[in-house]
Amino acid sequence: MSPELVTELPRHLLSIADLNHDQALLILDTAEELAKISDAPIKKLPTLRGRTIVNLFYEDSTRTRISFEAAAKRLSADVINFSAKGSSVSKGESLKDTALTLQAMGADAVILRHPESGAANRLAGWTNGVVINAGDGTHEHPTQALLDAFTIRRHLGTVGGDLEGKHIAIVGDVLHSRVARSNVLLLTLLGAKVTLVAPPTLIPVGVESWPVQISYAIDQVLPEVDAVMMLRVQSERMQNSFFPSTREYSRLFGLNLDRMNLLKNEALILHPGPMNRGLEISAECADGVHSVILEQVANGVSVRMAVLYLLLGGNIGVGS
Amino acid sequence: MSPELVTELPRHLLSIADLNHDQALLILDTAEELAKISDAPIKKLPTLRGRTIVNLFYEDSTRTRISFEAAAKRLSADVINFSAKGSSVSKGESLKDTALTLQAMGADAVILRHPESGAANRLAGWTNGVVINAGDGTHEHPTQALLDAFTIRRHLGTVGGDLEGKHIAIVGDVLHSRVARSNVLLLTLLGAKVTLVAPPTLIPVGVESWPVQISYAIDQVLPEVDAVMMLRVQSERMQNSFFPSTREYSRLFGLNLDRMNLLKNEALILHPGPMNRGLEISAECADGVHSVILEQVANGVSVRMAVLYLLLGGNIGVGS
Amino acid sequence: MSTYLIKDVELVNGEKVAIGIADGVIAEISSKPTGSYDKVLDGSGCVALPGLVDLHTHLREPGREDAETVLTGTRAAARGGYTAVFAMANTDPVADTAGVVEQVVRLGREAGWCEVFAVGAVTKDLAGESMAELGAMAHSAAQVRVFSDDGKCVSDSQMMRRALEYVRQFDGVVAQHAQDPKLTVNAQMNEGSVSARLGLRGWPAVAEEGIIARDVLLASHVKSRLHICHVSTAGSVDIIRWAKSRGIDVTAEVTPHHLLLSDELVESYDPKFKVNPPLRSNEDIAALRMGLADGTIDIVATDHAPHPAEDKECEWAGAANGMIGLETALSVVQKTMVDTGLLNWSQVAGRMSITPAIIGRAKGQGVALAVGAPANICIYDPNQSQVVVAAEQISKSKNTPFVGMDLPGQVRHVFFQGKPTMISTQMVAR
Amino acid sequence: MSTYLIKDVELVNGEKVAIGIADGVIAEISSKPTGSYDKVLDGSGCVALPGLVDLHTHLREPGREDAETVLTGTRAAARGGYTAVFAMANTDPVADTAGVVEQVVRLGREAGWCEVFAVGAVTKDLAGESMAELGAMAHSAAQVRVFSDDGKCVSDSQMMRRALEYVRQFDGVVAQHAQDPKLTVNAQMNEGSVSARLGLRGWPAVAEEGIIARDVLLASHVKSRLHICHVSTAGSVDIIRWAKSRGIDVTAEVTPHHLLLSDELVESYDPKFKVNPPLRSNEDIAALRMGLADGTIDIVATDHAPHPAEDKECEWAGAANGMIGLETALSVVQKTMVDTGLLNWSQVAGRMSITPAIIGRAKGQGVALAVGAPANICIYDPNQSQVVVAAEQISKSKNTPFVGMDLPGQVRHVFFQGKPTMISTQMVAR
Repeated sequence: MSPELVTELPRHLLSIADLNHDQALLILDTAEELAKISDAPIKKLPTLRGRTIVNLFYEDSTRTRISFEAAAKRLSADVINFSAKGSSVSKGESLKDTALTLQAMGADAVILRHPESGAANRLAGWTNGVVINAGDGTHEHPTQALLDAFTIRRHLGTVGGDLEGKHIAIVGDVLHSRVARSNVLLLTLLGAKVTLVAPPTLIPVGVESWPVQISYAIDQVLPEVDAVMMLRVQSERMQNSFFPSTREYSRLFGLNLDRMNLLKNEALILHPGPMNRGLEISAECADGVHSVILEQVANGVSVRMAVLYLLLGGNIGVGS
Repeated sequence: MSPELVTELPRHLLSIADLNHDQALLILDTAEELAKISDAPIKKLPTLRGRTIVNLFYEDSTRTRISFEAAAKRLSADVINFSAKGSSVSKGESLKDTALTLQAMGADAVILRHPESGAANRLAGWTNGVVINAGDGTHEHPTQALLDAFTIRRHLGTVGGDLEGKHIAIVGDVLHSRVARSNVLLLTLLGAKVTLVAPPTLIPVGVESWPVQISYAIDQVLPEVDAVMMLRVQSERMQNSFFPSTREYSRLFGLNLDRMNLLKNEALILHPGPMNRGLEISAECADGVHSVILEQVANGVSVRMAVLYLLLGGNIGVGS
Repeated sequence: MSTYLIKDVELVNGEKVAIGIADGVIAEISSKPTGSYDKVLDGSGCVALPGLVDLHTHLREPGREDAETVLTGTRAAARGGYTAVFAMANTDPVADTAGVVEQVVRLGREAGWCEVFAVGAVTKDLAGESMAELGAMAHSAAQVRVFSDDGKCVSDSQMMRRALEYVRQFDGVVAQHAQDPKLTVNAQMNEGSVSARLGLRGWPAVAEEGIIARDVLLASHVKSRLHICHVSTAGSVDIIRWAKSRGIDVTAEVTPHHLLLSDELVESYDPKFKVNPPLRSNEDIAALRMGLADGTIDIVATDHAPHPAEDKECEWAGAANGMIGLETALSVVQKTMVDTGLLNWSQVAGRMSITPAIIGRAKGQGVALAVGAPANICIYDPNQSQVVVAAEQISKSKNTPFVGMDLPGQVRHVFFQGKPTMISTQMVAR
Repeated sequence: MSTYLIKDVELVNGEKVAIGIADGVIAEISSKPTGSYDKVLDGSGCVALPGLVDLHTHLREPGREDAETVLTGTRAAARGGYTAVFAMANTDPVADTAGVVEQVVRLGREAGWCEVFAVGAVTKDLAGESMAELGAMAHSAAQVRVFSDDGKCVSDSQMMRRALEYVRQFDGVVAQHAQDPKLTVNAQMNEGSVSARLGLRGWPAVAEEGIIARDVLLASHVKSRLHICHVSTAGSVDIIRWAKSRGIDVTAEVTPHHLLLSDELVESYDPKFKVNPPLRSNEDIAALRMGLADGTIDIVATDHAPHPAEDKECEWAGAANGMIGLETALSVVQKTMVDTGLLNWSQVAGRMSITPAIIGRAKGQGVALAVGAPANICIYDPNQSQVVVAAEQISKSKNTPFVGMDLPGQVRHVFFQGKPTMISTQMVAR
C-alpha cells in the first residue's frame, strides 16, 4: 500500500459523500488487511503510537465508542473518552469551545458522536485535527456504512471488488436514520442497487434525488434482494403519527419468520443495532442463518482501524 | 280604533320584520292610549278577562317578565309564570312538548324568552295560541324595540307620527344583540337614520344588507345624533378576542362624561338594561340629563299592553 | 338466477336498445336482442345508467340503529338507483379498526341491496389526535381505500400530512371534511347576510376554504391523493380549480342539497335545513353547479345523514346536522344539472357512478354499460315527476329537506350484480 | 440647518439634474439650479431615490441590546440608504402596549438616524392567545398602524380573524409571519432534496403557503387589510397572485436574502445561512424575483435580524434564526433585480420606498422626489462594487450571509428630513 494512495483520502471523514469509489474501496481493502491483525496473537500495531485520539460523545453509544476505542488501541494510539452532556441546544459548553480545548490538549483526532446533524462538519471548521463523524443527528454515520459494506462484500462480493449488481433493501425509519443515509451513498457508490422499504411517512420528502428505488411492500422486495438491512425504529415515532402503532408497524414492515422465508438462500440480514426485537425484527431473524449482525460488530473494529490508519497514519505503511 | 285596524296585525309577534309601517305606528299609538290607564286611579282594563297568558322564560330576566306580567294584569288577563330550565340544547323537556302541554292547559298566548335564536318562530309552529317573542337568542326582542321607539317618539317625534329624519346611533355589541336587530328594523321602518358604532369584531358579517351606516369613531357620531342607544357588553366577549380588554373597550366605545358633552342638548341616551356601569356607560351618563333609561322601563309596560291588547284583544275596542 | 331483458331503453348516448342480463353480467346490448330471457321489463322513456355509487353515506350502524341500519340505508340506496355506497366511519364504535369495517361490509353483503364499502376513520375515535390503524383496515377483508373523519375535520395540519403520506402505501385517499374548528365553534349556519339577520352564529365559507387550500398544498407537497367532501362554497370551487390547474391530485364532491337549496331557507328556523356544511348563498349554488359541470367538482355524493324526528323537532341550535338524500339524489341532479342543460346523461353517469367508483377504488362498480360488464344498472325515467313526501321515504329516518318539492324523474328498475332490487318502481323483496 | 446641492445626479427617469435641499425639504430639482447652497455634493454616476423605507426591521431594543439597539440599528439603516424603519414587536418586553411602542419611537427620534415606526404585537406577549390592546397602540403617540407577531405566526385562525377585523377600525394592517407551527416543530431548513440529504428537519413550503392561503381568505371574508411578511416560496407567490386577482386586499414582502440565496448553502451547516423562513430552492428564488417584478410581491423588506456571534457559532440546530440586511439590501436588489433587467430604478423606488410607506401608513416617508417633498433621499452609485466584509458592517451584530460576496453598488449620500446621515459614503456624526 503506497503513501500516494493514503493521501488520496479527504482530511476528515464527515460524510460518505466525501469519498469516491476508489477511496471507499481503499478503506475496505485496508480493513481486510487490518482484520488479519485481529486474528493474530498480539492484536496490536504500532502505527499510531504517540497519537492522541478523543472519543467525543454527546450521545450515549457504548457500542460505537468501544469499537472506535478498540480500533485506536490496536493501532497503539492513546484514547481519551469525553462524554459530553448537552450541546448548544441545551446550553452546555459550546461545541466550539470544546473543540478549541481539545486542540489545545493536543488531540490528533476527534471522533464525534452528536445528536445534531452537521455537528462534525462544524467541528472540522474549528480544529486542526482530524474529525471522524461517528454519527451526527439524522445525517450520517459513515463508519457504520463502511462496516456494513465490508460485511456484505465479505459474503457476497469479491475481495478487492465492489458490490456491482447486488441488490440491497434498507427497511424502516429512513427519515431519521443516519445509517440509512450513509449506506445509500456508499452502497450505490459501490455499484449496488438499493431499495428503500418504509411507510411513506418515514421516507424523506426530496428522496427523488436519491439513487434508490422505493417500495412500500416488503413482501415483494425480499425475494429479490441479496441483503436486507433492518433499521431501528423508535416506538416514540408513533406519538408523532409516523405510524399508528408498533403492532401495525411490525405487521407491515417487521422482519419475521414468514418474511425471512421469502429471502434467497444466500441473502443476508443486517441490523446496525441496537435491535428492538419483536418490532422491526423478530428473534428468529436476528439469530437465524441469514443474520450477520454479530459479524457487523466484529467488522466494525477493522473498518474503524482502517479509517484511523488512513486518516492519521500519514506516510506510515501497514505493518511498518 | 276600529276592529279592522286591530286585525291588521300578524298573528304572532316574532320579529319586527313581520310589521309594516302602519302596524308599527298602530302599536305605538295604542300604547299611547293605554299609557293613560297607568295614570288613572284604577290601572286596569277588563279587555283580556278570562284569557290565560303564559310567561315562558328559558332565561332569567326579571325585568322583562315583570313588565309583561304587569301589562297582562292591567288588561285583566290571568298570568302563569313558567321558568323553564334547559332546552333541547341541554336536553331538558323539549320546547315542542312544553308548547303542546301549555296548549293543552288552555294558554291563549305564550310570551317566550329563550336563549336560542328562532325559538319563538319554532314555538309558533307548534301551538294554536299567540306567541310573543320576548327575546330569542341573538335574534330579536321586538317589544324592546317598540318601547325604545315609543320613548324616542315621545321626546323627539310627534304624537301619531314616525321618526322620519331622526338620527339614532346604536353603540356596542351589535353582533350578539337582539335589541340591536329589532331596533335597526323598527327605527328604519319608522323613517329614522341609524348608525351602528362598534369595533368591527362586534358587527356581523353581512351587515351590508342592513339599512344602516357603520362607524368606528363614536366621537364623530355623537354630535350628529338625536339619540344614542348603548348596548350591554358582556365582558366575557374579551375571552373570544372580540376586543382586547374592557379597559380598551370602554376607552374606545364607552359613553362617558366627555363624550356626553358632544351630544346635542336635546339628544337622548337609551340603554335596554341591565347596564354595566363603567364599561359601556358611565354613571354620569346613565343618570344624567340626557338619559331616558328609566322612562324606557315605564314605557315597556304600556307598549306590552298594546301588543297584548292588539294581538289578543280580538274585536274588543279600547275601554269597552 | 333469472335472466332479464330491459326493452326500449336509451343509452346515455341516446341510442335506443334492449339490455339483456344473465349470470350477473350484461349479456347483450342491442337494438335487436337475440338472447332469450325469463323476464322482460319496459324501459321506454328511460335512460340506462350504470348503477350509481355514493362515496358518502351515513348508515349509522353500528350504534345509531334508531336512525338507520345497513339494511334500511342500503334499501334506500337501491331505491335511489345506487348499487354501491361508502359507509362513513362516524359510527359507534367508530370504524377505526379492521373489526368494525369488516362488520359493516359483511352487514351490507347480508342485506343484499347494494354493495357496501367501508370508509375507515383517519384518527382513533375521530379524535384527531392519533392515527388509526389504517394499514390494518386497508389489508383487512374490507380492503378499505377511503379514509375520513367525516363529521369532524382532520384539523391538525401535521396529522393531516401524516395521514396523506401514510395512505399512499396502499393507494388510499383521505376524504377531508373541511371545517376549521376554530372558526366554527358552535356555528349554526352560513355566515352572511341571512345569519346577520337571524342572529345565528356564522359558519364562514373561509372555514371550509382555508382547510381545502391547506390540504391541497399538503397533498401536493407529499404527492398524495386527497378528496374533499361536500364542497359548499364558491371559494372552495375556485381553490380546487386552481389546485387542479397545478396538477394536484385532488378530487371533490358536492351534495344534491348544496346544488339546490340556499341559506334563505333557514329563515324558517326549521332544522330540516340544518346541515354541515351549511346551506350557502345563491352565488355559491351557481358556482357549485358550474364546478360540477366543468369537472372541477368530480362527483355528486349524497352525505345521506339520517336522524330521528326528535333530533329535528326542536329549536335550531339544538337540532342535529344532516339530511337524508339517497332516494332523491338523481332527481335533484336532473333538476339542477340536466334540466338546466349543464350536464348530459353521459356526464351524470360519470359524476354519480364511474368517477366515484374510481376515487373509492370500488372494483366492479361504476363500470360503463357494456356486454360482459357487471350488471349494476339504474333505469331512470326523466319524464316523470313527483312531490317529495317525507313519510314515503324508505330510509328509516325522514329528514328530507326536499319535502313538498316537485322533483323530476323516477328510478324505474335497478339491478345489482344481475339481480333486480327494484322493478317498475317497486322494491323487490330480498 | 445647512443647505445642500447634490449635483450631476440622475433621477429614476434618467434625467440628469441637481437637487437642492433646504429647510428639510427639496428646494429645487433642476438641470440648472438657481439657489445658493452651503455645500455642494457630487452625485455623478448616481441615481437619486427617495429615502428607503424598511417595513421589517428588528432593532432588538428593549431587551437584547447586546445584539442591536435602536441607535445602532438605525445607523445601519442610514448606511443602507434608509430614512425609515418599522421596528418589529418581538422585543423584551414585547411591544404590546402603548408604553413600549412609544418608547421605541422616542428612542428612534433621539438617535436621529432615520424615522422609527413601531410595529405593535397582535397578541399579548406574542403568545397567540389574547389580543393585545391594539387600539391603545393605534391611538398612542406612536400611532401604530402595522401589527405583527413576527417571529411567531398568529396561527389560531379565529384570533387571526378577530385581529384582521379589529384593526380595520383604525386603518391598520396585520403583518403575518406565515408559519404553521404544527408543520414546523423544530424545523431547521427548507424541506426538500437538500434537507433529505443533510438530515435536517424540514420546514415545508406548505407550512407557509397554507397560512397565507387561509389568511387571504380570512381577509377577504372580513374585508380587511393583510400583509404577508418575508414570502419565501413559489407557491406563496402563486397564492398571493391568485388572491390579488380576486381583489383581496393583500400586500407582501420579500427579503433580499430570499432573492439571492438558496438552501444549497446549508450544505456547509454554517448557521449564517439559518433564517426563518429558511432559504429555499432555486425555483423558489426565480418565482420570488418574478413575483417582485410583476408586482405580486409589493415590496422588499430586510427582516434585518441581528444576533451576537455566539448565537451563530454553534451547531446548526442550536443556532439562532436570522440575518442582518439593512446595509446590503439595495445592493442585493440591484444584483438580483436591476442588473438582471427585472426592475428599473423607478420600480426599485416603488418597492423599497414608496409602497412600503403606503402599506405602513408612514406619513412623510416614501414620497417621490419633487420640489417641496420632505428631503428623505438616498443617492446611490450602481457602478461601484464591493466585497462584503462582516467586520465592516456597522450593525452591532455581524451575521451577514453575504460575507465574501462581491455585491454591486454603493450608497453615497443619504438625507433624512433634510439633514445628511451619510456624505460620500461616510456616516455623518449626529
